[in-house]
Amino acid sequence: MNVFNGIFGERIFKAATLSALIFFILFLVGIVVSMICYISSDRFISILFSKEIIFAIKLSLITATIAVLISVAIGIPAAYALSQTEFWGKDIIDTILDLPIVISPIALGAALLIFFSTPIGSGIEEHGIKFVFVIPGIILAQFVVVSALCIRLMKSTFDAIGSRYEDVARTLGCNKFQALFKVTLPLAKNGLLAAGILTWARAIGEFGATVTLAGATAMKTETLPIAIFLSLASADVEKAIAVILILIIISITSLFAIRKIAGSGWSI
Amino acid sequence: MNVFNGIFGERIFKAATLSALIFFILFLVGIVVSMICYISSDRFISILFSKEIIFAIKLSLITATIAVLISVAIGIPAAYALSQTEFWGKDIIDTILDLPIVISPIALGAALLIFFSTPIGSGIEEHGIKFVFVIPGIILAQFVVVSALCIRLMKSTFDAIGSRYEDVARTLGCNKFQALFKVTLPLAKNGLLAAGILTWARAIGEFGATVTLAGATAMKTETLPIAIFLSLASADVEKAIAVILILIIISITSLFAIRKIAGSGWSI
Amino acid sequence: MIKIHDLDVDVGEFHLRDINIEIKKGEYFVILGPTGSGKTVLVECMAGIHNPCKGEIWFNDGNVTLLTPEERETGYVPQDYVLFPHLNALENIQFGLKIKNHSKKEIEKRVGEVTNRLNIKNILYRQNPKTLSGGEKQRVALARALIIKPRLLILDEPLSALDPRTHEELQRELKRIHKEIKTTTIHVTHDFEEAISLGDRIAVMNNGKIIQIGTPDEIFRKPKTESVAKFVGAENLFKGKVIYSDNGKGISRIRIHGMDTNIFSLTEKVGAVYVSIHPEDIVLSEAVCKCYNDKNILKGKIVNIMDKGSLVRIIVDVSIPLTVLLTRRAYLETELKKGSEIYVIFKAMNVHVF
Amino acid sequence: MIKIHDLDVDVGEFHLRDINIEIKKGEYFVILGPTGSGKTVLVECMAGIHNPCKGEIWFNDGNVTLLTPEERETGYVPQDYVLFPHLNALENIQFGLKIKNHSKKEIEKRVGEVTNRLNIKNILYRQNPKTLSGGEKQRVALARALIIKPRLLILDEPLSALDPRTHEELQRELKRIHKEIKTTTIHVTHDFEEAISLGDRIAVMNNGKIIQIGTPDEIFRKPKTESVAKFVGAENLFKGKVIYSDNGKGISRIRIHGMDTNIFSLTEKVGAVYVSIHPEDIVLSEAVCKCYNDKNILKGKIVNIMDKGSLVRIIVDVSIPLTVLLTRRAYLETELKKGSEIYVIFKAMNVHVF
Amino acid sequence: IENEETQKTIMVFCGSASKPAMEEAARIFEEKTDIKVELNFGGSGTMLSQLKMSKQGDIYSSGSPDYMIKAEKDGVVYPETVKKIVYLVPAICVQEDNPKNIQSLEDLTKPGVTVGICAPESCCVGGYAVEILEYNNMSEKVKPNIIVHAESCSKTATLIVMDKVDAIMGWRVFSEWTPNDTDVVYLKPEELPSIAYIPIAVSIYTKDRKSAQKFIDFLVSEEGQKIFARYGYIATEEEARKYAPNAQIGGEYELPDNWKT
Ligand SMILES: Nc1ncnc2c1ncn2[C@@H]1O[C@H](COP(=O)(O)OP(=O)(O)OP(=O)(O)O)[C@@H](O)[C@H]1O
Ligand SMILES: Nc1ncnc2c1ncn2[C@@H]1O[C@H](COP(=O)(O)OP(=O)(O)OP(=O)(O)O)[C@@H](O)[C@H]1O
Ligand SMILES: [Mg+2]
Ligand SMILES: [Mg+2]
Repeated sequence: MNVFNGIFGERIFKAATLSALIFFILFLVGIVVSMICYISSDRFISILFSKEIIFAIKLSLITATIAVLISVAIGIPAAYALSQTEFWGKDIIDTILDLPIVISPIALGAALLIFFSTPIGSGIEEHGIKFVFVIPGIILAQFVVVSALCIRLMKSTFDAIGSRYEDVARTLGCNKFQALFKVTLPLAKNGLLAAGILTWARAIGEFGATVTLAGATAMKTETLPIAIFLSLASADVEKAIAVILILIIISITSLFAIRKIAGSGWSI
Repeated sequence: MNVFNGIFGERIFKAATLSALIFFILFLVGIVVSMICYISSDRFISILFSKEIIFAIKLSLITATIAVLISVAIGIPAAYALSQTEFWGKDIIDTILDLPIVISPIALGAALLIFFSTPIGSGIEEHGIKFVFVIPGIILAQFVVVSALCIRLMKSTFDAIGSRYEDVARTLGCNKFQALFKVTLPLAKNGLLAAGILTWARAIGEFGATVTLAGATAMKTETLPIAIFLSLASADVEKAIAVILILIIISITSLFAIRKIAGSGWSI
Repeated sequence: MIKIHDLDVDVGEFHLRDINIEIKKGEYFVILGPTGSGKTVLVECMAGIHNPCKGEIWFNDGNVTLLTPEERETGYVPQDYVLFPHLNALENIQFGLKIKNHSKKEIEKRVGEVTNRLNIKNILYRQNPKTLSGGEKQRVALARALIIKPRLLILDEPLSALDPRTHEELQRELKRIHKEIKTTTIHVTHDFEEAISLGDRIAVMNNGKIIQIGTPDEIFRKPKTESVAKFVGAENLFKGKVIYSDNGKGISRIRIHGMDTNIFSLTEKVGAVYVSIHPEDIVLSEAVCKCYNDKNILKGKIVNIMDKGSLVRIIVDVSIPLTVLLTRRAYLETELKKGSEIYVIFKAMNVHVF
Repeated sequence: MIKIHDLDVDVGEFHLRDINIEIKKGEYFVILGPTGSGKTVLVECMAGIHNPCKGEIWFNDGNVTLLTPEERETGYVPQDYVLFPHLNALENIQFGLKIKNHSKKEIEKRVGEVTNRLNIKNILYRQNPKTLSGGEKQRVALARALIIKPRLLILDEPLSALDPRTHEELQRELKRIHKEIKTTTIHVTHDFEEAISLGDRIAVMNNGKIIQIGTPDEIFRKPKTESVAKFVGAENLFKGKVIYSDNGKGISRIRIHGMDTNIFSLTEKVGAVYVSIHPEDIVLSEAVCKCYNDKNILKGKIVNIMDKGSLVRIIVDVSIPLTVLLTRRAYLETELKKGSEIYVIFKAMNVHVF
Repeated sequence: IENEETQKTIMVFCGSASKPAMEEAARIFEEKTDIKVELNFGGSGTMLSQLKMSKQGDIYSSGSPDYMIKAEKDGVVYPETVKKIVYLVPAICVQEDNPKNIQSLEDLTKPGVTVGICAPESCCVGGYAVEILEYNNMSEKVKPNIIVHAESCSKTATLIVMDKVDAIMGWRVFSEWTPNDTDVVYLKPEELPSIAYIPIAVSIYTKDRKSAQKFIDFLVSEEGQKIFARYGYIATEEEARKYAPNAQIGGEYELPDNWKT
């Protein structure tokens, strides 16, 4: 007999898988703790309540939320089409969807800047909304970075639900729109929520594309990640770390809260 | 009767969802095209075949692949534990897993740098592997950025498979390890592959953490995203765009190829 | 009422071919076939869920082939019920009416009617339909379909996967409901008993084709082909050859393939045929009794006795194995044992030849 | 062989309570119960998939309560087969042997044996087990369990969801295999016929409890409680009260609840009781025949005739509705019609009182 | 819209080498005038790229002369508006209290000393570091000790703050930014081939050249110079000359081939 059999083997197995998880988590916690050790709490408090950082917190929360809402609004129909509709060139579109994930955000920001200096882009800027170096640019940059991820995640939710419920709903008199709103979306809400959470997390930490498209102007386009960058740019490591910790605390508590609320009330 | 009913309504629906998808795709394509218009093909070719860029391509492909392999190796047991094992504090661990997604990569890189200057970190550097400013640093940076995403994606694959197949395998004489290797992993291979692909895409585009932890030393730690940044930082916009296009071409063709191969031979 | 004309449907690797069906208004029409024969695909095609690649479907003189499901007004009760998991039982039932913006009063009235009829008042507020038992789920799905007053009611294996008690109850209920509301109904099943006791007419499917349509009696007493006979459970089924055909009297003698057993029948067929004798048409006797020339009397030995609850199945070897059915009561009175020698007797008119 | 002692199991909201079972070596033991009664949970607990929160399980004098599934050597054929979708049929069957590193020759030998026995040689190389038909899947799952020569074979509803033809074939096969290999077998079902014709003994479950264990005859003829009787399909089941008990002769008279119908039986019970008469124990007669005092003779009117294939079910209203079963043949010879007046006759010894 | 007409706004693309002083100067300028100054910080080259790609912005200020020369060549600034704000003197920066006891350029060649420079192709202070090493014929000896090229000059300064290297080739002013973490080791005057300055100019994409010019005028005024002096920058040429009497001021430096990739 082999040691991996039986209850003993089961314990080894559990220990092995759990320890991989715990090793990983400890590594993350270790990094955070080593940052906490770096700064004094006085300095932390004074940074936290500075006008600049309060502005950055608000701006981050607002822009990330708007970017996620837009991603979800465009992402739901797009993911639905990708999941439930058959059309020519689907695998090509599937691959194009990887573009924003593959291109690093700074490059993506640069591409957006260039796009807005083309005739089409400057047309949009002049007659529609201005994006370059202003707050809508932050939202656009976050949207571009996170939307593809959001679509991918929502696609797998729709894949899991399948078309059976809709088919039956239609025999009961629903048209496609009603079937989507009355059946598929309510059924998908947990998955969509999870996708939204992950997307929001990614958006709130977005830096590269934001800084390139919207610039790093204090008190104007300064989100928390840009505040981190600006602190590092003046070699103020302590402030940078304080802002990193603020970012962590704010987003982790928001995420935990969303999960808890969602977990209790929303489950199917 | 309402216009959304019947075959006409179905067409409107299809058009609406597809157009969201196509709008999004066209936007991405538009961005790429506006970049292509910016550079001449001669310059592109000469940049593509420069020693520096060939080095960067190789380094990017190798480091991203290694980072993904490590993520998968640690991620599989971690995701398995998260999906199939019940333990206290699971929701806390679940939230901690969002850390690397929330913190922007530059901040993550800074955090890693700080970590390696603590006693534990410098211990690892001196008696184990050196990470700071060398190639292993690139891999570590990419690993930290992508692994949480990888674990999340693999967790949902394991969630979907459930424990039923393993239970039956165990009545046939498998211990937990055999059940994992002979049953769950083969069943999960499509999902793991998809997770691997998305993770790889994210790793190859990783810039912020890499540049902070491993530096931007040409011909030493210069991956494609760093080459893009260095070009931008030397105000050579044309070269930057050329490298962005190279990054896009290389990763999109690799991803397309992986999907095709996987789609044909691997499907369950 | 419903006319299906030369329908071909492809789903994935599976094909329905040459489907022709006519169903009369108010008829209870059963589709019978083994697992995987395409019954569900066919009814889903009527409901508008699958699109045919050839052929037409007409409802009441209207061509519905190109209509979407919501325009067809069928009430579909799927095999797996497909209750909406985000709604409670009541909301599931109201679903179709709410979609059509019926007034609150109207909805309440109809819900009252249908829940009364189906006797499900007590489970209406159960939050998660997954916790309903199989029978309850089935009733809710049925109520959900009935409430929209469909032109055609489609029931896909509504009774399978229920324990026999619930099965029987619901079967009785279906009969009663159909009598009351008289909606044209299509009922899919793979159970003969269900088909016989419910169906006005039955269509037998196999491998994506309809192989026979007829009244229950036609199907079970006169299967047109071997596969129908085999499927509908013609137990004593043998290959044979007509060796003597006396057309005048209508009596012919059939030699069972590879044996020298002869069986009399009333067929006018010649050449190679199939023969089947229903087990309940065979009488067991301890002695040869007074016999007419249209009777088959064969001597044999009991090789097996199987207790099947209220019925006992006895296999008698008369060079060919014949299955005979007795009620348990009859069996207990006879003192039959394995190995007993016995005569089997059956009328020539009960020998089915095809 | 197997002893289950005071077992309590919790899975989610569901609880098994006070399970006590003893199974003899080589026995064919059936667990019978309605949907959701916990049959699957119980057998999975024996296989080691669920952990009990109280009580013990012994195999052959060894306490296995704390052993993992791989240490128990049970052959488990799950309700939904759970064939490994990444392996073909053959690889599925070899799975357990390959895990234990048996020699190639040994594996080949055993595969040969088991595939011969189950007659599945022709589908071994089918790549995707999902394309197998229900019956084929079932055989592959059975082969996969048999090949490891388990100490205990567990079959969870192996025959449900099969069409009746396949159902009958496989049932016969299970009986044959058990006769040949004599492995102790537990068979879960909700079908009485299956239970009777296969089981050496039957345990009836409901709501997570075992409510009766006994031979088929005991269960079906002498259900201990109303719920067993109802579940095992005691069709003519009535509430009544013993109004006259003649202990000397053992004959008592029971008045049916709310009626003035009296029924004679051999019970010694007094007070409120349940009465059940099996439909096949009732004789129909056009006239009152010579009768002894232990016979019940009631006059009634036929209110319904239901054709159930080879059987015909006749409901006779004798102030209470009595169900009577006839073979189709008997029925055709009697010319009974709805509305006919008729006598129903049954022996006092066939009136089951509890 | 009305607000936009009354409130003038200029956008400055600014290399982060001047960040602390520039922020204060902008604040004071805003108080004095009704012109709002938006400062966008980043690497000098990155800022130039952003200016070129977006075709927006009123003022460009790089961290050292070479990017301004490049900007003039690319025609994105008005050459006649180029002004020097302050001077930058290259120096070696070391960790607090100089644990490796580095006293001269020579000491950077010692085995075991780790050195960081800024990426020479893209970053101003990197180019100056290479020029100094080449000028003193030490580049081959120091090269093995250079373990990292940082991607921007602020990152280079951060290397010392986080104790990642023993010494960096940076600006003297780095030690003024983080006086508690960084010590400075001056180079000998004859070792310095050139000194740098922070230039500023009006971009051709400006939509309000007058306001832009006003801000530049403010920076080079006495008041502006005082602010920079407060942050440790060298405001006048004479003061800069103290560190390197013979050095060339600014000028383009062509990276030698052995440093190119
Ligand atoms: N959407 C689909 N795509 C591909 N194949 C399908 C699809 N739906 C059904 N099939 C296939 O069509 C065949 C017939 O399926 P169908 O569900 O109609 O059988 P059925 O007669 O209803 O059987 P059962 O009695 O098991 O319900 C099966 O082989 C099935 O695998
Ligand atoms: N893993 C589980 N977690 C929670 N509840 C469960 C689990 N497994 C089974 N149950 C619940 O336990 C109850 C009994 O289930 P079980 O599968 O044992 O019934 P069964 O008697 O096998 O029924 P069937 O005839 O339908 O197979 C059901 O209500 C079921 O929902
Ligand atoms: Mg079906
Ligand atoms: Mg079960």
